[in-house]
Amino acid sequence: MTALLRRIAPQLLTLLAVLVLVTVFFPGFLSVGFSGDRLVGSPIDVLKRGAPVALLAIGMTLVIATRGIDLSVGAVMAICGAVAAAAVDRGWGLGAAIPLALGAGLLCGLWNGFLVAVLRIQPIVATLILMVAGRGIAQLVTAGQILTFSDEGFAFLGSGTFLGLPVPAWAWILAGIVAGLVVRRTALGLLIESVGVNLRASRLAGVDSTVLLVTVYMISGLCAAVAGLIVTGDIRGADANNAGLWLELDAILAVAIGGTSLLGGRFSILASLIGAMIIQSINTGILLAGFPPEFNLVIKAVLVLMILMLQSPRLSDAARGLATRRRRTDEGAAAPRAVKEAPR
Amino acid sequence: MLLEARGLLKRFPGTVALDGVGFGLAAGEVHALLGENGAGKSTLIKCLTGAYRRDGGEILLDGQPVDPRSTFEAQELGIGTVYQEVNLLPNLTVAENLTLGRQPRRLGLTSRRGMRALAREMLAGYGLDIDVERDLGAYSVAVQQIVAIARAVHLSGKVLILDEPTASLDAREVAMLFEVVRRLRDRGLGIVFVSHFLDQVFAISDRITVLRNGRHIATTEAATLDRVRLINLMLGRELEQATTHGRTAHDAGAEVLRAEGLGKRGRIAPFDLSVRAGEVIGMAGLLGSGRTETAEVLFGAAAADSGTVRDAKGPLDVSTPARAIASGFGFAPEDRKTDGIIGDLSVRENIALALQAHRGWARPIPRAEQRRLAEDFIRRLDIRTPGPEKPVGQLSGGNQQKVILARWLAMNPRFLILDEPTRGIDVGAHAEVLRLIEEMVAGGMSLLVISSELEELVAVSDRVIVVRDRSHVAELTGQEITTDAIVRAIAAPGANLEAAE
Amino acid sequence: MNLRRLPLYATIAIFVAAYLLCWLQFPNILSTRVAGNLLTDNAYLGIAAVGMTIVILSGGIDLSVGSVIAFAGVFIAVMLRDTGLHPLAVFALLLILTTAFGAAQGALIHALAMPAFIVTLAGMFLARGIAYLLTLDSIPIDHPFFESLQKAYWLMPGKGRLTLLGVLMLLSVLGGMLLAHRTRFGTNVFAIGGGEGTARMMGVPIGRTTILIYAFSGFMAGLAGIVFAIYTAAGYPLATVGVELNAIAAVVIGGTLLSGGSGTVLGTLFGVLTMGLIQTYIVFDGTLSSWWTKIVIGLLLFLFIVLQKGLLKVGLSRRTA
Amino acid sequence: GFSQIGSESGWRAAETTVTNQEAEARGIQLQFSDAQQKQENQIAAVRSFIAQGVDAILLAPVVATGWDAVLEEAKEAEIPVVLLDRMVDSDPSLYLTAVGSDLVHEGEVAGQWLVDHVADQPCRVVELQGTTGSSPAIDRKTGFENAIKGHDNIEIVRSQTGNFTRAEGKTVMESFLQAENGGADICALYAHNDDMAVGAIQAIKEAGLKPGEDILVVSIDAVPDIFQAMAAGEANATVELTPNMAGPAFDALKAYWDNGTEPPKFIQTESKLYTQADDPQAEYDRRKDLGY
Ligand SMILES: Nc1ncnc2c1ncn2[C@@H]1O[C@H](COP(=O)(O)OP(=O)(O)OP(=O)(O)O)[C@@H](O)[C@H]1O
Ligand SMILES: Nc1ncnc2c1ncn2[C@@H]1O[C@H](COP(=O)(O)OP(=O)(O)OP(=O)(O)O)[C@@H](O)[C@H]1O
Ligand SMILES: [Mg+2]
Ligand SMILES: [Mg+2]
Repeated sequence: MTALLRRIAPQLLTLLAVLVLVTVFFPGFLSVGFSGDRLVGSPIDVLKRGAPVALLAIGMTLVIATRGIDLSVGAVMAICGAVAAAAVDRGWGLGAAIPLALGAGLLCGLWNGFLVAVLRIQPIVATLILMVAGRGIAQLVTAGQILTFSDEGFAFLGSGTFLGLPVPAWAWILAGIVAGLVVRRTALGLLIESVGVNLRASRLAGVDSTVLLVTVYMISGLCAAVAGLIVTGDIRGADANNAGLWLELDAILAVAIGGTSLLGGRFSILASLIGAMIIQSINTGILLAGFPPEFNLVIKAVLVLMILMLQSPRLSDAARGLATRRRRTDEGAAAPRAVKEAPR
Repeated sequence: MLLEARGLLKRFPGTVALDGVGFGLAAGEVHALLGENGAGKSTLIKCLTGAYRRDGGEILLDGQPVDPRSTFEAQELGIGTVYQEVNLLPNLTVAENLTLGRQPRRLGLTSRRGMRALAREMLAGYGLDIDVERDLGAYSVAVQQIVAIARAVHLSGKVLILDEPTASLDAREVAMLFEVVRRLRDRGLGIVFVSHFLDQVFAISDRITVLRNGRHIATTEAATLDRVRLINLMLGRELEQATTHGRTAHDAGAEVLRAEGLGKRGRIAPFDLSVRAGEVIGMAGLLGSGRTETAEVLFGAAAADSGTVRDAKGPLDVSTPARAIASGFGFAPEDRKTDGIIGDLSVRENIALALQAHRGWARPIPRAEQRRLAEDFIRRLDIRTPGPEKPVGQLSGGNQQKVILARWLAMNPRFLILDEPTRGIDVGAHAEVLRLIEEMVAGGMSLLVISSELEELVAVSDRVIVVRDRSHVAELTGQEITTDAIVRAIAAPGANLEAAE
Repeated sequence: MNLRRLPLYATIAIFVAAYLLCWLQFPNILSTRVAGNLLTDNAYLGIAAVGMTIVILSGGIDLSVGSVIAFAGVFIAVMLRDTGLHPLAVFALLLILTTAFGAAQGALIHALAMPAFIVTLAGMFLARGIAYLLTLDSIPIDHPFFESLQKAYWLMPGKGRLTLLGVLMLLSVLGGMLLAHRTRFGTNVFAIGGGEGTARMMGVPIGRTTILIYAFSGFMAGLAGIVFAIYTAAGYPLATVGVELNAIAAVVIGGTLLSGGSGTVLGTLFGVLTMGLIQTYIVFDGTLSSWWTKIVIGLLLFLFIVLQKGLLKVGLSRRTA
Repeated sequence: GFSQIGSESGWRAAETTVTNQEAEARGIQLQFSDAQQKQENQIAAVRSFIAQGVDAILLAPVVATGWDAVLEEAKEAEIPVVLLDRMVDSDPSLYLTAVGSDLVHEGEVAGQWLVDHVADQPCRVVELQGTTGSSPAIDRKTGFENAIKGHDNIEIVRSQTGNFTRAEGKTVMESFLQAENGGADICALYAHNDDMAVGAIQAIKEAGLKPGEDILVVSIDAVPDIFQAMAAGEANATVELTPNMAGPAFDALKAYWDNGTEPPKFIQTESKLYTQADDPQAEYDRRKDLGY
């Protein structure tokens, strides 16, 4: 437990700092109230709006832990949203739409996994293929239009409320818990990390890396499918062009802010989820603060850079070194330089 | 003193790797640095050469305080180093590796021809005639080791440091290396030599410094020291029994496995192999002769394109490592850094990995169970680690080797392949590994042991297979197994060609 | 001949084969006109991809190039509009800026041990954000010097135009080849790509090299920005979105390993031309709807990579056999 | 040859459909190229149209600048170019004609509607901008501001980009509502396109307010979905941007080929205002199959 806390402490502190910062610019930010039987307020908005990135970050964490990357998740969101909307549009009902969409997500994941694990194409390029083609497939499904529907059940997925909380918030929290349990209560987490650190050695130790990699990309596809359902339900229409556009970058950013190395290995889904909330707090904060939109990107870039710098292992090493140096000099001893091993 | 260290201090989280170590290297001497696995030899070297920042102490070169902050600066100071794990780049050509940072240039551009000439010149004297324009990765560990040495020699204006340079060399190459080292010593260089092969230590060194647990224990003239005392100094205790030759004769058990016509085109010619219960098969051959290939084909690491493997019950599937493991195989590979350890994972996880992979992801080994397993092996194999949660990449080389052995012992396979199991292991652990091998065999496990140390092979094997030119050429059994016989079999007609190559 | 050139040969072979296939379908495609267009239209991409190749060879990645190109265009346009500076002076200023920008990214990557992907992702936001701050509009550039640059070409037989921009790209590739394969810096780049820890132990100055690598990429992105500005005679903050991904794809199609340490700059040229060929083919075909365009691009990308893998495998097994 | 920008919005898809229909009706063979929102692709496409020797080029330019060189090449090859829906900064002699609407004018029509509708009531307006830096976003903003200039009772209090998408329209509207006292302080919403307005309408509804009454909604494009919203009383007005730019273009080309008539340099399409009074349901039915 304490180990877990220590692991996510930097992320929690960063989240706190971002929240404080936003509150400075928009004082009402932290207020949460009831409107009827549901909670409203910016923090709730963050929980809800952060859902797509948070969901993607779950799958992305696992993919990155295997030393991969999945650029296709945004396009997969669009495909799955389009499939679900098309199914509902044809009157097949939600009972068919959801399994179809999830199936489409799994299929996309299977394709990515096949390219990476069997054909051994480098993950960035392998998933770039679906990133490009996927949006085309989504448009093929919607015939280039925004496929609007009026199924209340589907809309509920995107904008409904359950026990006071928005459904999307429930979705990512539950998905996070399920994924966390599956990964840590089984040996999946260990095997994923082992493959991510040293694929060759893992294979030689009998780890079936092919199945594992395919699984991981399929999980990522599944997460993207759920995210796709949510954004589609939210606007009551499948927007093949824009659903999930560039969200893969936010998801990767969330994982990085969550402290999982892009070189694979040790990962923490919880930390990635906090990372997603940090990003969403920034996004929502920018919207609320009322700057002109041309400032959005610069603000985001500067904040992200600052966050990453603060979390950088080197910087904390140096800070610690500085502290020890001061102590040493206080003791009157010669000041040795800061320890810098920086294993990369 | 040419190079001197005073009161060196280096801490890692949970360990004090160097605790006020002093070390002095004179010009024109070969100074052996000895100690158990994890004693701090490599750390001392890395601190001396700027690869690690030290936490305290000072370094003097020619009496002047120096403070190399990077290996680059150390090189500029005239210190050339071969680190323990071969530190060369497989993706560069041999010539590029050799000349990196000092490429000859013409008109501001590096000159291919100049590089080639310089590389050839650097390699002259090692009896290695290889194509310097090929990627280094295409060559075996041994060749890479020699290239690393040649590079370090070239860089060392004053000091040459060799951290276990002979771990994967065979006798002929060792002799050649020593030739070079003596020449350099006579030129007035100071040479630091780390090795676990005591014979080599006595053969080459003038003085010996012993480290234990990060502390300086003793520095003496090599001539005044005998083997037993040296071991006592290193271990801080008596080694119970130095293993002597001669394996107690076994009753040959029933045949448990049989490979027929197994081979892979371009890698290893088809071979037959019959394995009996509780038998140790040794495998000898020159570097690059195809021993590792044999093992890889047997284990499915490189899928065979001909032949079958079967046991009493029928054919076995060994087309991938996972399937081979399911068939009761195990394989501790030669290159532990790239093929063995999962660096960032803990000792516990590394030990449990094969077992876990075999059980499948859905049936996790409970954490407590894993811990027990790990602690058990840490005790039994005397793995020096602060605890089972330490990332294995931070252990010393020999201890990493033990962790990999533990991984396979935990599996309790019926047929275990050990490729150079004692590479980089200290005397104490060496004896320990040999004892373990005895124990495993007594428990009914069959072993295939690949080793460049012929004495070791003689000591443990019931049968020795000699490999030459990518095919199995001879088999020695029982009384035939002597170092001489093996050497003769290896050097049979045609082998000279191979050696000259 | 050399094993490490195999991916390069595979790339070239596939490009040639593909070109011939296209020719069978559309004989027009083998005109110097199309060839000239291929060079001109992809000049900015090719130049950026040369910088990207160096970065990828070192095992890094630079996501900021697309934004830097856009920034460059906007910067040039604004400077030419608002100051009396000669375009050449503006170019020099711009190259200094983008090189410094790249160097700063490299410094962050090295000093803070942060992954390049993330640092340059932030750089991507930042560069475009600054472009927005400079202007929201697209600003035309109507400097006479610009026009002469744009119109500088050599008419090849068959009415194809070998433009200054195309030549500039070819020169960049040449420069990149020399830099990567014939300098100490280049070998250091390969060394870092092969293993940073090992390279450090071998005495490669990691910090300096890393900073130089990203500075070079920044410089090339700036140069690509100049070319793009000449090409379109305008600065537009929304331009060249996603070009970094095209550049990465081109580098990889060109046979360079994303994990670093292996590849060629010449291969990147063919990667770029292959991407351009795909684009040209689709336009020539002219029956594809928006979505089929995307799907076909994806499929062709897939086809190229798989073919290349296949060729490599065949080549390798022939070698070992 | 027809070089289309892409298919980034429903409107764009409709334009493509209508162009194809118009071409088919006239027996014209259309080479279609989709530029995926990238000018560089468009330039390449126009170049290869020239290389292929098409009879005429329809170009929907993604951005106004940077066309001189290719247009000159087209001119040299004696291929007439007709610009669709957006203008370019080049010399008018380089193209035959341009068919399009006046983006600034659209904004003005929308603004004027609001001015007329609220009369002298004070009105705090929130604005959903298009993609930052795109010309519709800039011009429609300018036009709207022109229209409300001099009417001090109307004030734009918040303005953010919704990137022309429904999802971001909704997200941004949510934060507007959040920031403006739960929406109680907002009198009207002006969206640069209908898609964002549709998203925003959902946000308003979810916040418990009535779009069209509590918050007036005016937007631009006249896509089918906004008529549905108008029919339900949830949107108030939209300004039409017709997707049929190709019809006039083909007519102009035909006239040019038949008897050399030089068309005017700019053929402006009508920016018609639709309100709830214009039988939105009928408009919806009329448009829904156009491929929006
Ligand atoms: N990077 C590191 N991080 C943490 N601990 C380390 C690191 N490198 C070495 N150690 C620890 O320092 C101690 C000394 O290790 P070192 O590698 O110097 O041993 P050695 O004498 O070279 O052993 P061997 O003979 O096995 O090579 C060991 O306990 C090891 O676990
Ligand atoms: N002296 C050499 N010259 C050229 N190539 C060599 C040489 N030594 C080894 N190789 C190459 O290295 C590769 C690895 O050989 P392999 O590992 O099978 O040998 P081995 O018998 O297991 O020897 P060891 O395990 O002692 O290195 C082979 O492909 C071989 O071509
Ligand atoms: Mg060591
Ligand atoms: Mg071997």
